[in-house]
Amino acid sequence: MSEFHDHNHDHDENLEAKKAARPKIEHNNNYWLSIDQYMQDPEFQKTVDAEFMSSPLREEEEKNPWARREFLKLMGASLALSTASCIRRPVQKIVPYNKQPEEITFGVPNYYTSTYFDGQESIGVLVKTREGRPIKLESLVNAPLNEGGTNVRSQAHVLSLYDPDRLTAPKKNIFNEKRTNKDTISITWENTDAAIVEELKKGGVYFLTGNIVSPSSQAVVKDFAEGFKATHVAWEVLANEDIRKGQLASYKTDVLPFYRFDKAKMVVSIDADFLGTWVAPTVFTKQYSKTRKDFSNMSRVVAFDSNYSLTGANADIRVRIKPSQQLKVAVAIAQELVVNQGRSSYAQNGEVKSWLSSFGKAADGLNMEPALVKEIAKDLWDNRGESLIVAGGLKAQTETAHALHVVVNFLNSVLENDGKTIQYKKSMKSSATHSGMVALLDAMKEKKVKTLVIHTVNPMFALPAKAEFKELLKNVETVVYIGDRMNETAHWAHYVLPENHSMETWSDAELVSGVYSIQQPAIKPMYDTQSMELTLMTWCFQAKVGPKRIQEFETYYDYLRNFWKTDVFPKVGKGGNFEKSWQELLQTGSVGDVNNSADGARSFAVSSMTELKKPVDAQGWELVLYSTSQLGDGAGSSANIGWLHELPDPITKVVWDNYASISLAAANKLKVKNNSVIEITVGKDKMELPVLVQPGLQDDVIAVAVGYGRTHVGAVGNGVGKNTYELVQVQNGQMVFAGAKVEVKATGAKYELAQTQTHHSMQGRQIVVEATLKEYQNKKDHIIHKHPIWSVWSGHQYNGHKWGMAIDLNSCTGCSACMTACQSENNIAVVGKKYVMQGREMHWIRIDRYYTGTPEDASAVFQPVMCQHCDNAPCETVCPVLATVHSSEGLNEMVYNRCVGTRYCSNNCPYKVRRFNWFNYTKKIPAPTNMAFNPDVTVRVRGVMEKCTFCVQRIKEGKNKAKLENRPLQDGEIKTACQTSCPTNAITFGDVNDPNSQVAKLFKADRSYALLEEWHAAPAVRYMAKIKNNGKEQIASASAHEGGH
Amino acid sequence: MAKLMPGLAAIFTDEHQVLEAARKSRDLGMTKFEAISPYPIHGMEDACGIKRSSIPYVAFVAGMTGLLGALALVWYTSVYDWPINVGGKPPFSLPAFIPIMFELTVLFAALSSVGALFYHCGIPRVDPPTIDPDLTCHKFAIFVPENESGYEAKKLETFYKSLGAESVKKVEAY
Amino acid sequence: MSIIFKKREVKETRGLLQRLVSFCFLGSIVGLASIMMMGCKFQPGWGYNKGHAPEQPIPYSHELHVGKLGMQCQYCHNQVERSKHSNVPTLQTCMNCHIQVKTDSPHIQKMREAYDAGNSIEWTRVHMLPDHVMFNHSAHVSKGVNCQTCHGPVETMEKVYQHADLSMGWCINCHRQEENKAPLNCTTCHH
Amino acid sequence: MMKRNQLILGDKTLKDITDDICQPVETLPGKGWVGMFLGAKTLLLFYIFVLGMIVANGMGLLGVNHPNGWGTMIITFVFWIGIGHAGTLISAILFLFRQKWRTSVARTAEAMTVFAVMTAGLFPLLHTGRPWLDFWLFPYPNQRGPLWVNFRSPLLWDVFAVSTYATVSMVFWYVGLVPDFATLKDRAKNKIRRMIYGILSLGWRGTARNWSHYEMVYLILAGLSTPLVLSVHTIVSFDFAVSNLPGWHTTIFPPYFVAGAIFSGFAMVVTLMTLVRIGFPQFKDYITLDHMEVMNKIIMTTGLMVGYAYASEFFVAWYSGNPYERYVFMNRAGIPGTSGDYAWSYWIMVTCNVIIPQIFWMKWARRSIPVMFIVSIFVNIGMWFERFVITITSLHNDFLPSNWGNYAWSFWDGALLVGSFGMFLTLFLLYLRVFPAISIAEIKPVLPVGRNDHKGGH
Repeated sequence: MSEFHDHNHDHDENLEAKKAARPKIEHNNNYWLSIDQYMQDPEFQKTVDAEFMSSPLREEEEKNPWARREFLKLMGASLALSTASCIRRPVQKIVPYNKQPEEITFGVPNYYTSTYFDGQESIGVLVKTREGRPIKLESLVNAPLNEGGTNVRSQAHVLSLYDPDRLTAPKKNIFNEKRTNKDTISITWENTDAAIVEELKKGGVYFLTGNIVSPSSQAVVKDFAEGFKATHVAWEVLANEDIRKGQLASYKTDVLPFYRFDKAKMVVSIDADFLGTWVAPTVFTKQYSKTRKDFSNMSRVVAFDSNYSLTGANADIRVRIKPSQQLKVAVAIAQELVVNQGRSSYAQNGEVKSWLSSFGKAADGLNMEPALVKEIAKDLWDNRGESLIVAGGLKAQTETAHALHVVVNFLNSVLENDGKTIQYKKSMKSSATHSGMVALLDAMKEKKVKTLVIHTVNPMFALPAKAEFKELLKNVETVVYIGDRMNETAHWAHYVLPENHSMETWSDAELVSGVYSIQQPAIKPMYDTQSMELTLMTWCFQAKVGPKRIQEFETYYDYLRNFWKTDVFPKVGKGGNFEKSWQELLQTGSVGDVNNSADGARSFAVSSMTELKKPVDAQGWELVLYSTSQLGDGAGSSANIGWLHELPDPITKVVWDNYASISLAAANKLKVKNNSVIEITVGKDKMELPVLVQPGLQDDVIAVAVGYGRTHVGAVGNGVGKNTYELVQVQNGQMVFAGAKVEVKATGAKYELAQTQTHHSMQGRQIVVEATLKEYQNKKDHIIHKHPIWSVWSGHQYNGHKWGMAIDLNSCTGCSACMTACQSENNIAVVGKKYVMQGREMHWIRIDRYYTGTPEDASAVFQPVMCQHCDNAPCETVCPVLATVHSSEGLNEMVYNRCVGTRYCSNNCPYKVRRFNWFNYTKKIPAPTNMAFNPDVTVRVRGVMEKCTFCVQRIKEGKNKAKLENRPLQDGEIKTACQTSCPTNAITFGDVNDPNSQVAKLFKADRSYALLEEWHAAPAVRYMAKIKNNGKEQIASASAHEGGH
Repeated sequence: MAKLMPGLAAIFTDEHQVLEAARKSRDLGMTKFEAISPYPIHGMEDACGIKRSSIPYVAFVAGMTGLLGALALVWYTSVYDWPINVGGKPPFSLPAFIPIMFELTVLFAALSSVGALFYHCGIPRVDPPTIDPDLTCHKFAIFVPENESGYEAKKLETFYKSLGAESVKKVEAY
Repeated sequence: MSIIFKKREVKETRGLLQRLVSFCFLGSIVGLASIMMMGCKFQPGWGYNKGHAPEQPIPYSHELHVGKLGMQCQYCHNQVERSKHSNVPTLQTCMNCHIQVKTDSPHIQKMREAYDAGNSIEWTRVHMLPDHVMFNHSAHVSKGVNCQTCHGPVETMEKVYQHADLSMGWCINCHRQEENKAPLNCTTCHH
Repeated sequence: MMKRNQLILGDKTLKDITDDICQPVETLPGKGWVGMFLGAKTLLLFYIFVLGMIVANGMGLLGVNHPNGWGTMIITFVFWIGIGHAGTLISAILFLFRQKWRTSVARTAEAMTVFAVMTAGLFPLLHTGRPWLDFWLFPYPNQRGPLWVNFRSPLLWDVFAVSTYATVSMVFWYVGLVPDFATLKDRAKNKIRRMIYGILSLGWRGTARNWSHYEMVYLILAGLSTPLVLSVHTIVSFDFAVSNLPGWHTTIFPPYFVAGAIFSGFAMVVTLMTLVRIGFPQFKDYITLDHMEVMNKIIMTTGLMVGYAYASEFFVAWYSGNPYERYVFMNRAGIPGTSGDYAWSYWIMVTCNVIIPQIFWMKWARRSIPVMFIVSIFVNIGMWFERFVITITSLHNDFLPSNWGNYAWSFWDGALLVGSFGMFLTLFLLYLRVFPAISIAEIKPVLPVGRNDHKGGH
């Protein structure tokens, strides 16, 4: 197929004899002769000593602890050599193209519209490529749903393309009859396809995939299933199947509705982290931010939170609950609305009222004042039709999950939200189900499965051991794994076929039914890989089965274009000239309108609620498994990306590990503190986890993140954290992730967690200014404590541009997408857990999260802090070698090649935003990963200070572009990397000298203030106070500015 | 330091004797004689009629050049040649330059005074003539060169012997 | 110098030794100072190799093409107005003429074989700026700075040599002139 | 008139003085000296290895991190520079005050200054991230425009101050040595020793004219060194005072650092003098218990001054009403309500610097060698912790609580500190054998002081 093949072998019977005779060939794959050699396999060793857990930079290589290069540096050789000896001028070659490809201009980036899909959410993005290789995912402003917003994992997606642990060629695992000894050899595509088609023809084919939102690949899968009589099972850990079952029971429509948070004035979330990890967090964050900016009709969010989620942190009112109380909360609100206040038509329905009152006084079980329930009910009713109650996600997958969804649907019908803020006609695409996986397990048990083809999902890791997937796999004759790495499941598959990375292949996505977006490749496939769809098409072609369209097309690109010609464009009303519509699609990236979903209110089947039986109250510790925004379900490809492991968790600021979060009271009861290890037992599964004391948790809740503890993902992700999927309970065919009974025991051991922020209170200082809506409306800018500022000298004049940035703390949800975007744009190093523990992380922007209020129900505020580019910069005054000076445009410039490394500038910076290269971090970057570097930004060497430069390479690019087209620079033409990645447009960058620029207006807003204003560093970054719409007169934690002077 | 001259040296063992001898020699009108001692004797300058050393003036001039030199260096680099906006401070921020000017003043003054000392004492000399190895330990001496006015070896020998000189000897060059 | 070498008339072997010691002491100071000065003047390999004219795989003569035939610089270096890098032309550009012109010369045949085989010619780089400098051709060209200012009289060069020493001081002197209205901020070239 | 006790005990003639002082230089060293020298030399080699590793691998080996950008290297730099200042004080300031007792201690104290400055001078160069580019700290003409240096930065003042201080104190020390080298040259037995000391003595002849110029230059150098020593440690304190960190940005720092420097300097002089007296018994007559007693009195007074500075810092922090300053000092003393991570180091500092020296109120303590030796060791420990407290407590908890973080101790920090003593002691022990430990030319005029025949000077 392609010229990347290396030493392939014809596979025949007397393999053992052949193998003995074979000369020892150095394969670039991991080639073990026996099981104990397998034990010494370097990759397995790494899982044991958790090398990356210590640091990517090993002080001494094993072979020669005294590296020769280091010794040369010790003798100060560079000065001596550079002077005395004659210098042989290093020769550099320039190799131009043979024929000039017309779209490539050196130094000028090309942008391609595309879609990023992570198994649950798909968002429109713009892939920035330089010299034919993608280096960054930019925001696509006209994307239908996320409108330019991106999230943490999409920004880090570019690094997974250059992951050195990706498979480079198809592999064949050879097992003995006990399925133990392994022998992995490379094999050509022709041989693989031939062998597999043989197997497929025998029938009993099952095709296990993840959630597929791409209509064209769905069509390929359907054709393949039709051809080989295969049963297609879609399974994801974050399957949202509970919502669909609730909708089916209540409204007879099996659909995952598209929630419209931009139309909701009052939102109640019962353990649904819609700003962090639930269904489509980036899209919901964009919608949520629209309702927060206009203070005349500002939305209010009430969150009932069992773990401390991002939604809970940003909610106006946060109530801490246990997972078993989720149903009780929904019923309490329903009782208040229907029974006490007699609202809506269901008030007359005796059956409903009797079922509701059978719960007794539901509200007093929760630890919140009854007045709050009344207030919530009143707000909901006042905003009926413009309110929304949501529940779901891993945290809501308890035994009573179905009952919870039915009651929530009931409430949304009572409040006439259905059809207004809940759009069920143009709904989300979600085909993955847990029940499908359970059915597959039963089929494997009854040996009905002869050939199992698995695509990208990772049941060996993501299914608990009690599901015995490994043992059942023995009953399957041939297992084919299609994925991008030799992960846990691929290790037990016969054939492992490498799949194109999503940036190397064509595809598309149906964001919401009727709205489609395209996924364009940005690079030629780097290794000997092909897309999953092409593999299926080749099999159908070789076996001559399946409908005509799957056999006739040479590549998946042709199939896709044909599919869009026949199925997609007609549906969207662009049936006319296909080529024109296709070019338009490639330009804009999507077709179809999300808003014209004419869906009226559906009738709620009261019976679905009344036949639910009342759950028994739960006592004692309860487990909460939740997914994080950095890793998602962890089975996806993001577990080997250094940027994501090193990204501090938005709430706990812990990096590189998962941990058991418990409340302060619980910690005192168990007599444990941070970093001490506890042993939790759920049913028969035992696990030891380090403790993290988390304010704002219910006293008997233990919250643990899933997605960690990977063993075969690659050098970065192996051995990071513990695999908490082992704790998932299977009860009558249903996976229970939260609410399970737990016994907890302190073990007295210690396990150090690395946190980038260890102090969480503002100590009464004016750092994040917070005020309630009422307080702001009548006191306007007096909520900010102003200081008299004067200077002895008139100061430098900035008559050209003067760059400034305004950050709206009210819109910022603390999701940290800007941190990963900055890391991708500015080639920032990943240092590893050991060095983060020593306080040496390198992010140029950090999100400071402070807790206010009491440890029991603490509320959190977020503040992104980057270099403030002060006019009276304390760092510039003290640099002895003029390595950091102030530009004529108000930028604090950091000149890496001039810096000697005295670090005085970092000491003198009151904001502590400067980062130092303690070691030569970039020296250890493996081969392909350095392709992710941005060529416009210098890669820093050891001993040099670095900090946010306001993306000076983008400022220069923008100014040069305007100069080339000799026109003045428009406002908003230059956007920093963090500004483009922010899903809530919280960051605004621009020229403060231009009065009608957006940032100049925001600087003069009454909410705007500068951090540490009294030090008169005159920063060029101003923040805007956070407004909480919780109906109170005064902010609860009135952190009176202590000792105001 | 004048050219080396032969002459006559009287060795004394006590500080007061040599002080007395020097005073008497000056009374005789001699000016070119030298009083050699292992340590500076209090009152020897006016005994030998040596006027106050001129080194302080050298030090002062050098100090001033140091001060102005530092000011010039700082002004040329920070204000004239390439003024850069550092920390919002004015190009000529005098308070920040004062330490540099003070340091260079002291440096120039100190080094120039030592230079002047070397010049006045004619050191570094390669292998100077020594009259008696004990002169740098516990003995004192008065050396009278030949070109002293009224130099008369015999008379001087008796003169110094009368003042308690331990010995008087001919020196071919000092 | 008389102060330092107060020689005695009487010949002394020992004096010679002491003078030797002080001479080598002085010599080492002068040597170190010169090394320091050379150090900054003679940085390893970058910027200061004024007059550097390496051997090229094909002896292309700018004098012939630009001087005699009057070809425009931008004909070959066509991306210099659009991008920060000025590109060395692709073989295709050479082949525009040399598909017929002077096809007998061995160099042209060598180029023709490379062109047909789909390979390229490995030119040796003449102007090398250190990695920490980000020079932008399009910014200068659009400002009206002509190529000869930095690259020297290329139209008279039989073999391309580096005309100016391309040191930071050399660039700063241009940027510093009032009439050029060029930015003098550090991040103009170092970011 | 109060009877002066004799500065030199045991009726000595001028010859005896010269013999006593030149005895260590002219004889082979004893076992004690050789033992200490070998110990110091191995420590020095270990020190060179440590510095090599740090330069080769990067500053990450040490405990410095974010936010504590400075750590052991800067603390030990200020510690050694502080110790150096006592030498200049004794030889310059006490010379201006006409304190006769200083002559027996001046030369060794001045040597301590030179070696302490050499030990300290290494740190500002090696604490940088790229030490091989340190020559950029000097304003030399270059081909980059020319790109000069930032004269507003205290680190640059440091470069000028420390190099001037090193030069002037070496010159001052060498000028004092020139007559003694002439003495050693004249007493030299073999040819090589004669030639070396001959060169070193630059041909000094000791005529009255020479002595008059000599005394004038000695006076000028003393006059210049006095403001110089005060300015150098002021500039070293500017490294902290000029920044705007809470706890650093106070005007008390210059006098506070100078008092601290004299305090730790005298403690080191007492430590070294007790060892020298034991090592070379004949020096007991010159460095008498009266000398030690006077120095102990100075230690106690400067200790109280430093104690006063600690107290005043607390008052100023409270009085300023600045929340950041208040927090830093409450946190420094470990008052509940603050993290108090480094309160232990603060209380070590206060006990060693303020409480332990109070024992010198008792006369017997001031005159007992073992007591003063132990107290001087404690004082220097306390002074190292003082710089530690100043540097780390202000850095680790400053303005924004989100980036508070502790110092990340590592093996290399301790190795560095211990190693620097190796360098200092090796140099000092070599000095004792090569140069006369007491200034012969200065001690002789002081011989008659306090003798009963009243012929001596006032």
